[in-house]
Amino acid sequence: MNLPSIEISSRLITLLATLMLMLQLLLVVQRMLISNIRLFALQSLLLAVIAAVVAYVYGAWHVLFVAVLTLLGKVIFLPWLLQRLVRRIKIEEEIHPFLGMPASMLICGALTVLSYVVARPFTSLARLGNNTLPVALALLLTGLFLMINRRKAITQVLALLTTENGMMLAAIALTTYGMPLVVEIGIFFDVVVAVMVLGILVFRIRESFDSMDVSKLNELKG
Amino acid sequence: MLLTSILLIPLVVALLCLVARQRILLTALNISGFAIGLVLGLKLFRTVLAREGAAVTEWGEFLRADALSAWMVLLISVVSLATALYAVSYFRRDLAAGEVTAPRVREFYVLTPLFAAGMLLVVLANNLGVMWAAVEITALSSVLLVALYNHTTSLEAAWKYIMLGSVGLVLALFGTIFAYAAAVGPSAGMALPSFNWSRLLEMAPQLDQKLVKLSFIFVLVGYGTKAGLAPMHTWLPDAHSEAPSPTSAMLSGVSLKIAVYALLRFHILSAACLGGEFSQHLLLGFGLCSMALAGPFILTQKNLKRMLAYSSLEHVGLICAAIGVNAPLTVLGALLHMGYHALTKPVLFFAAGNVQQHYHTLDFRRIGGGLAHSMPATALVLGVGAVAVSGLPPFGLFVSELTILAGGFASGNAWVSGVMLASLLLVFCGVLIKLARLILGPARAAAPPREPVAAGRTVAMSLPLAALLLFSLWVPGSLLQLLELAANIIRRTP
Amino acid sequence: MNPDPLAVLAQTVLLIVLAPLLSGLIKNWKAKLQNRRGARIWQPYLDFVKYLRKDMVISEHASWIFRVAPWVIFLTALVAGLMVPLVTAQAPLGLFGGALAVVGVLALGRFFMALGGLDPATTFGGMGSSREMTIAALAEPAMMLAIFTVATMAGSTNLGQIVLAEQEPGWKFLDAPHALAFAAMFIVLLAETGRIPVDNPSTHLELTMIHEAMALEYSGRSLAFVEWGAAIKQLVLMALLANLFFPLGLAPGVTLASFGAGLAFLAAKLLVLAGAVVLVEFTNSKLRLFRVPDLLSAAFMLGTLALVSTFLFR
Amino acid sequence: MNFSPEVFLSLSLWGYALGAGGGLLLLRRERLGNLLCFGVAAFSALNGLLAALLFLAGGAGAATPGFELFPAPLPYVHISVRLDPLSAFFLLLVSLLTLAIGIYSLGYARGYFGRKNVGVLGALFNALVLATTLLVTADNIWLFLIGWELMALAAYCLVSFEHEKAETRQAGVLFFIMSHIDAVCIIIGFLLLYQAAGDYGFGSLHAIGARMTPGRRDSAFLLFLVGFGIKAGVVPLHIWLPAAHPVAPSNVSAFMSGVVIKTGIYGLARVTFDFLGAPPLWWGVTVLTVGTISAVLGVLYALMEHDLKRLLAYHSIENIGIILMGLGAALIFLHTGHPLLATLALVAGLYHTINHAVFKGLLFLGAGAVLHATHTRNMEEMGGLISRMPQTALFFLIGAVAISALPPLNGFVSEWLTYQALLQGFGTTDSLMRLIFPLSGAMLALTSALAAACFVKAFGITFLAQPRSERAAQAHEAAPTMLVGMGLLAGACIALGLFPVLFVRLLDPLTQQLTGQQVSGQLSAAHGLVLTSLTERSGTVSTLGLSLLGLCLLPIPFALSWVFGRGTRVRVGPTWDCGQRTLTPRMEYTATGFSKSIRMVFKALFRPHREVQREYDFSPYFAKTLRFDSHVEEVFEQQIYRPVRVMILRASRRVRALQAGSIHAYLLYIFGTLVLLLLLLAT
Repeated sequence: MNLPSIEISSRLITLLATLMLMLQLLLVVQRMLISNIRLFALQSLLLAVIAAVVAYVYGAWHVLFVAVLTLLGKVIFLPWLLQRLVRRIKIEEEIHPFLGMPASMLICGALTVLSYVVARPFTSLARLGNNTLPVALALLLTGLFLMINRRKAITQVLALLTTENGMMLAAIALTTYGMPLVVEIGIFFDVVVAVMVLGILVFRIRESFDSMDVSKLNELKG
Repeated sequence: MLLTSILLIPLVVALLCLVARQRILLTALNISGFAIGLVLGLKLFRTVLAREGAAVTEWGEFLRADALSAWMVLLISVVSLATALYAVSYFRRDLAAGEVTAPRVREFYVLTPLFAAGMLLVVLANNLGVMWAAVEITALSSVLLVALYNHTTSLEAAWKYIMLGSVGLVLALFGTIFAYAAAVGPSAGMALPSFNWSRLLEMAPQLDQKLVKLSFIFVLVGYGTKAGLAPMHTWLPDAHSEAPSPTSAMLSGVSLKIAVYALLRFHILSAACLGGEFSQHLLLGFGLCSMALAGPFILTQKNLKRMLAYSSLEHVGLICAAIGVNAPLTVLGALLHMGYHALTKPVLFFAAGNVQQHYHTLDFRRIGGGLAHSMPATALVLGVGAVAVSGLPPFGLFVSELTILAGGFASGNAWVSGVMLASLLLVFCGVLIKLARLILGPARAAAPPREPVAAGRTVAMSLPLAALLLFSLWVPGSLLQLLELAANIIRRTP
Repeated sequence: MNPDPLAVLAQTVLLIVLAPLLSGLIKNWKAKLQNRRGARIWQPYLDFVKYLRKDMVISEHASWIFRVAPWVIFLTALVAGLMVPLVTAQAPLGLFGGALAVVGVLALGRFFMALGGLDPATTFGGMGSSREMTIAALAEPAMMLAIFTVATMAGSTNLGQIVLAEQEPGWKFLDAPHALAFAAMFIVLLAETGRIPVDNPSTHLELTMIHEAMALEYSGRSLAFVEWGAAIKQLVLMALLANLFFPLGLAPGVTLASFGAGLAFLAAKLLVLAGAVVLVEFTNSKLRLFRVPDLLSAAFMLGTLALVSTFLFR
Repeated sequence: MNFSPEVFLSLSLWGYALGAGGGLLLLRRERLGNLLCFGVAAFSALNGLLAALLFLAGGAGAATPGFELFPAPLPYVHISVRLDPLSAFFLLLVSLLTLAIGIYSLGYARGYFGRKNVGVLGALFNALVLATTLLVTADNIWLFLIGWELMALAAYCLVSFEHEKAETRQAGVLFFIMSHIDAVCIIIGFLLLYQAAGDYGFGSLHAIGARMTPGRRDSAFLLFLVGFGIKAGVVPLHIWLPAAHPVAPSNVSAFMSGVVIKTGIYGLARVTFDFLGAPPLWWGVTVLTVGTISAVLGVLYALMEHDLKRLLAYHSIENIGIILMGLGAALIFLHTGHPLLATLALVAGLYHTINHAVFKGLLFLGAGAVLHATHTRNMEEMGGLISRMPQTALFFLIGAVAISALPPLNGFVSEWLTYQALLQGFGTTDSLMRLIFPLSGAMLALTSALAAACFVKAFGITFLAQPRSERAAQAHEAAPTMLVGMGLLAGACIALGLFPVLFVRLLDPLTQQLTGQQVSGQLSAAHGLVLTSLTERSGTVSTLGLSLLGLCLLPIPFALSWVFGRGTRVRVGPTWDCGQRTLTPRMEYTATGFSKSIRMVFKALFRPHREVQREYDFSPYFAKTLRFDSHVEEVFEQQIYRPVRVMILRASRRVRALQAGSIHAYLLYIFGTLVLLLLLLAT
C-alpha cells in the first residue's frame, strides 16, 4: 500500500462523494417516481464503490463485506422491491410538492452551506477525502428536507433511505476502519426490515385510502 | 447466564407464539414468559446489590447491567406482566365484539414479547451500536402493534410513528457514529477502539470535545424524538391513543423511559468528557418545554387516551428536567418518579380501554358523563388512577414530585421548581375538569346498559394500583439503595 | 368597685320613673311649638297603666318569641341604663361593662324587637324590622367612631373612667374632637330613638313608620313593656350623650347630698337636650328612607373627623 | 398505660383511620356502616379533645417530643406528629366540632339511606377529619403537605357527594382547583423555608426568618398569605367558598366551614408567628386590611343571599375577616414592640377562631336539619318552622345571637376583645398608620350590625310567621341525635360566652409560645367574674354579670303587670290584615324584600339587576302572569376569574393548533430543532 495510492484514493473518494451529493440534488428536482428510485440505486452504487476503495486502501476486509452488502441490498434488492410496489399501486408522478423547484433548490444550497460550516472544525480528523463529512451532513439535511417537501409516501421512504446513505458515508469517512462488523450488520438488517415494514404499511394505507398522498392523513388533531 | 436468559425468554416466547394456535396457549405463554422475566429481574436486582453496584457482564462485556439498567429491567418486566394480565380479558371482549380478527390477536401475542425483548436488549447492551439496533427493533415491533386495528386513524398513527421514529433513529445513529469517531482520534495506535459504553466512559476525558458535543446534539434530537420530548413529541398522542390499550400501556409506561435511558447513557458520556453544564442545560430546557406544552393540550383535549398520552409527555418532561437540574435529590426523585409512573399510567390506559370497549368511543362529549353509573368498577379505578397520576398524597408520585422540587430549591435554581409547579398545576386542572365531567353526573339515557361486573378484569386492572399504594407507603431499603447507586452513575459521583 | 345593691336599686327606680316623663315632656313641648295644647306631661304614665290593665290579643301565627320580645326589650334597656353614669360618676354596674357593652345590650334588644315584628306574619312588621336593622347597621359605625374618639382621649372604654378623666382640671370642654363627636352622636341619637328626620314616632302611616311598625301587633301588657323599654332606651341614650360630653355635677362618691345635686344637674342637662331634639323635630320633616343613609354617612364623616382631630390639632 | 396527651392523640388518629377503613368495608349494610363510621368518629374526637385539654390544661409550655405514627416510607419523609400549644389549640377545635358533627351525622345520614351510599360518606368524613388532625399536629413539612392535600381530596369527594346535580359538580371542580392553587403556593413557601433551614422538621424551622434574605422572607410571606388566604376564604380569593359549602352534605359543610377554613388560619399563625420571626410593618397592615375588606364584603354579600347555606358560607368569609383583623393587629404590635398588646390581639383572633368554629358549626347543622325536613335551601319557600321544629329553632336562634356578636354569648366576647385591641392600638404609634385601627374598628361595627340584620332575616324568614310552601308546612322535628349534636355546640356557645376567663387561661401556653407573654392574669379581674383588656382601668365586661343582672331585674316587669293588670286575659286572634279576609303567606315579607333597603344603600357595590316580565291578555292592568327576577352581580367572578379563565382557554386553543395532523409539519418541527441546535453549536 504505497503512498500515491492513498493520494489517488482520497481524491477518488472526494469525487465520488461529490457525485453522490449531485445525485441527491437531482433527486430533489426529479418528479417521476421510477427515475427517483433509479437515482437512489445509483447513489447506493457510488457508496458501495467508496466502501470498496476504503477496503482496498486499508485492507480492512470487513469494510469490503459492507460494500458487498450495500451493493446487494441497496442497489439491487430495495429498488426492485420499491419498483414492484410502485407498479402494483400504479401511481407514477409526484403531482406538486409544497415548494416549487427554485425554492427547494435554494434551500438545499443553504443546507449544504450549513453542513460545510458545521463540519469545518473537523477537517483535521478526516483521513480519506477531505469533504466526506460535510457531504454526509448535506445528504442528511437535504434528505430530511426532501421528506418534508414531498407528498407521496414512497418518496418519503426514498428520502429516508438517502439520509441512511449519508449516515453510512459518514461511518466510512470518519472512522478509518469503519465500525465493528456486528454493528454494521445490525444496522443493515434494521434498514431492510424497516423498508419491508414501510412497504406493508404503504400497502395497507393504499387499501383504505385510495391515494398515496400523505397529506390526506390528518384526521388525528389536537 | 442471567442476562442472556433475561433476553432469551421473551424471544423464545415470541417464537412459540408464532407456532401456537389457540388463544389460551398464547396468553399462558405470554404471562408465564413475563413472570419468569420478573423473577429474573429480581434476581439481577439482588446480584447488582450484592456486588455493591459493580456491573454484571456477560459475553465479554457485550451484555452489561449496572444499577441503572437493573432498575430499567425491573420496570420493563413489571409493566409487560401487568399488560399481559390485562390483555387476556381485553382481547376476549374485542374478539367477541368482532373488532379484531384472530390472526391479528396472534400477531399481538408475537410482537409484544419481541417488543419487550427489544427493550431489554436496549438496557442490557453495552455496545452503543447494538443499543441503537435494539431501539430500532422496539420501534418496528411497536409500529405493527399500533396498526393492529384496521381503522384509518390507526394506520395514520402508525405511519406517523414509523416515519418520525425512523428520522429520529437516523439522527441517533449519526450521533452514535460521531461518538464513536470521537474515540477513534485518541486511540489511533490501537486496533479498532471498542464501541462499548463502559470503555468509552473510561476514555471520556481524552475524547474529542467538539465531536462529543455534535454527537450529543444528534442523539438528543434522535432519542428525544423516541422519548417524546417537546418539539419532537407530535407522534406520541397519535400512537398512544390509536394503539390497543395493552400496547399503549407499554408504550406510555416504559418505552418512553427506554429512550430516556438511551439519552442518559450519552448524557453521562458527554458529562464525563465536557463537564455537566452542556448536556444538563439541554436536558433541562427540553424537559421544561415538554412540561409546559402538555398543559394547554390537556385543557382543550377531547379524547381520553390522548389526554393520558399528554400526561405521559408531561411526566417524561419532568424526569428529564429533574435529571437536567442534576442535584442529588432531583436525580433520585426522577428515578423514583420513573418507577411510580410506570405503575400508574398502565392502570389508566386499562381503564380507558374498558371505556372504549363499552362506549365504542373515547370522545368526552359523545360519552357525556355518568361513567360512575354505567361502569362503576372502571370509574373507580379511573378516578383513583387519576388521583395518583395528578400527584396527590396517598400515592407515591406526590413524594417523588416533591423530592424533585425540594432538590431544585436546595440546589439553588428555585425558578425551575417554580416552572415545574406551574405546569403541574395546569395539567392537574385539565385532568380534573375532564375526568370530573366524565365520571360524575347522572346516568345518561343514551349510555349503553350497565357494565356486567367482570371480577377477573377488575383485579387485573387494579393490580398495579395495589402495588403502587404498597410501594408508596413502604419503599424497601434495598430498592432505595439501588436507586442511590443508579443516581450515582448518572451524576458520576463515586 | 363591685356594685352595691342600693345604688343599683336607686338607679333602676330612677330609670323606670324618669323615662315616661321625658318622652311626655318632649311630646308636650313639640305640641306647644305647633301651638297646640298637647297632652299632659305625665300622659305616658297613664297610657302605660292603661295598657297594663287591658287584655292581650296575640296573633295565631306568633310563636314564643313574640311573647318573650317585650320582656327582653324592657330588661335590656334597664341593664344598659344601669351601666351608664346617670347621677354619680361611677355607674352602679360600671364594672360589668363599658361603652361597647351598652351598645351590645341595646343591639340585643333591637334584635328581639325585629324578630317580634316578623313573627305575627304581618307585612308591616317585616317592613319595620327591615328598615330598623338597615338604619341601625348604618348608625353603628358612626357611634363606634364617636365612642373611639372619647375613649382614646380618656384611655378607657369604661364610662366611669371616661367621665372621671374628663373632670380633671386641664380638660377643655368642647374642644374640636368632642364637638365633632357630639354632633355625630346627636345624629345617631335621632336615628336610634326614631326621631323625626329618620322616623316619625307619632305616625301610623305604614309607608313611613319604622319603630311603630314593629310594635303594631302588640297589645296589652306587651305593648306597655315595648313602649316603656323604648322610652328607657331614649333616656339612656340621652343621659349617655349628656354625661359623656358635659360631665358637670357628677359626684365621684355616692352620698345623699351628691345624689340630690347630681339629679338636679342631670335634669337640667336632659331638658336642654330634649329641647334640642324638639327643635330639630319641629324644624325638619321626615327624610325619605333612601336619604337617611346620606344623613348617617354625614355622621360617619363627623366621627372620622373627630378621630383625626384627636392627634392632628392637638 | 399513662394517660399522656400523646396516647389520646394516637388513639384518636388510629380511630379515624379505623372509621375510614370500616366505612369502606361496610358498603353494603347501611345502618351498621352509618353507626360504625360516625360512632367511631365521635369516639376518636372525644380522644382528641381529651388530648388537647390535657395538654393545654397541663400548662406544659414546651412541646411534647414528636413521635412517629407510621414507619417512614423514605428516609427523609417522616410521618411524625407533635403536640405544641398552637397545634393543641387547633386539635381542640377540630375534635370539638367532630364530636358534635359525628353525633349529628348519626341522625342526618339516615336521610341518605336507599338514595346514596352512607358507608362512602362515613369513610370520606373520617378520612377528612384524619387528614385535618394530621395537618394540625404535623411535625414536619412533609406530613403538613400530605395532610393538606389529603384534606383537599377528601373534601372534594365529599363536596361532590351528590354529584347528580350539575351545580355540585362545578362547585366541586372549582373547590379542588382553588385548593390545588393554594397547595402550590404553600409548597413554594415551605420550600423557601427548607432552602434556608436545610431540614424539613418544624423544630428547625423555628424563627428561620432571621436567617433568610429579606426579599425571600417577604416573598415567602406573600405566598403563604395567598395560599392560606385561599383556604381561609379571604375576599379576593373566596369565590369557591359560597359555591362549595352549600352543595356539600350539611354535616360536611359544617365541618368545612367550622374547621377546614381554620386550617388556613392555623397555617398563617404557625408561619408568621413561629417561623418567619419579627414581622415588618407592612405584613400586619396587609393582613389587617385584607381582614377588614373580607369582613365587610362577606357580610354584604351574605345579606343578598336567599339560599340559607350560601348565606352561612358568606358569613364564614366575614368571620375569617374578623379573625384576620385580630392577627393583623397582633403582627403590627409585634413590629412596634408592644408584646402585651400583641398577645391581647392574638387572644382576640384565636378566641374568635374557636367561637366561629362553634357557632358556624351550629348554624350549618341547624340549616342541615331544616334542609333535611323541607328538602329545599331556598328561604323564600320556608317559614313557620319554629312551631314545627321548636328545638332546632332554639338552637339556630342561639347560633344567630352568637354570630351577630350580641351579649351574653361568645361572639360578643371575642369581638369585644378585638375592639379593645384595635382601640389601644390607636395610641401606640404617631404615624398616620394609626388611623387604620379605628377605621377597621368602625368597619367591624358595621359588619356586626349588618350581621345582626342578616340573621334577623335568616332566622325570621326561615322560622317565624307562616310556612310559605307545602314542604315547609309538612316539616317535622329533626332526629334526636341531630338535636344532641346541635345542643352540644349550643352549650359550647353559651359556656364560651359566659366564662371567657376560664378559656383565656387555656390560651396561656399558646401565647407564651407565640409572643412570649401570658396575659390571662391581666385579662381577668374580680376573681374571674370580669374580663378586662389588660388593665382594669382600660375597660371591663362581664357577660355572666350582665345575664345575672338581667335575671335579677326580671321580677320588676312581673310586679308591674301583677299590680296593675291582675285580671287581664290573653286571647289568640287573627293578625290585623287591614280588614281583608285572611292573611295569606304570600303577603309576608320575603328574604329578598328584607334585604332590599340594604341593596339600595350599597347599590354601587352590588349593581343589582331587576327584571319584571308581565304577560297579559287584553289590558295591561290585569296581568295574567308576572315573572320577577332580581339578582346581584358577582363582581369578583365576572371581573377577575372569568376573564382569566377565558384567556387561558383561548391561549390553549391557539397552542392546540400546533398538532394539526400534517406529518410534514411534524417533520418540520424535528428538522427545525436540529438546524437550530446546529446553528447554536456552530456559533
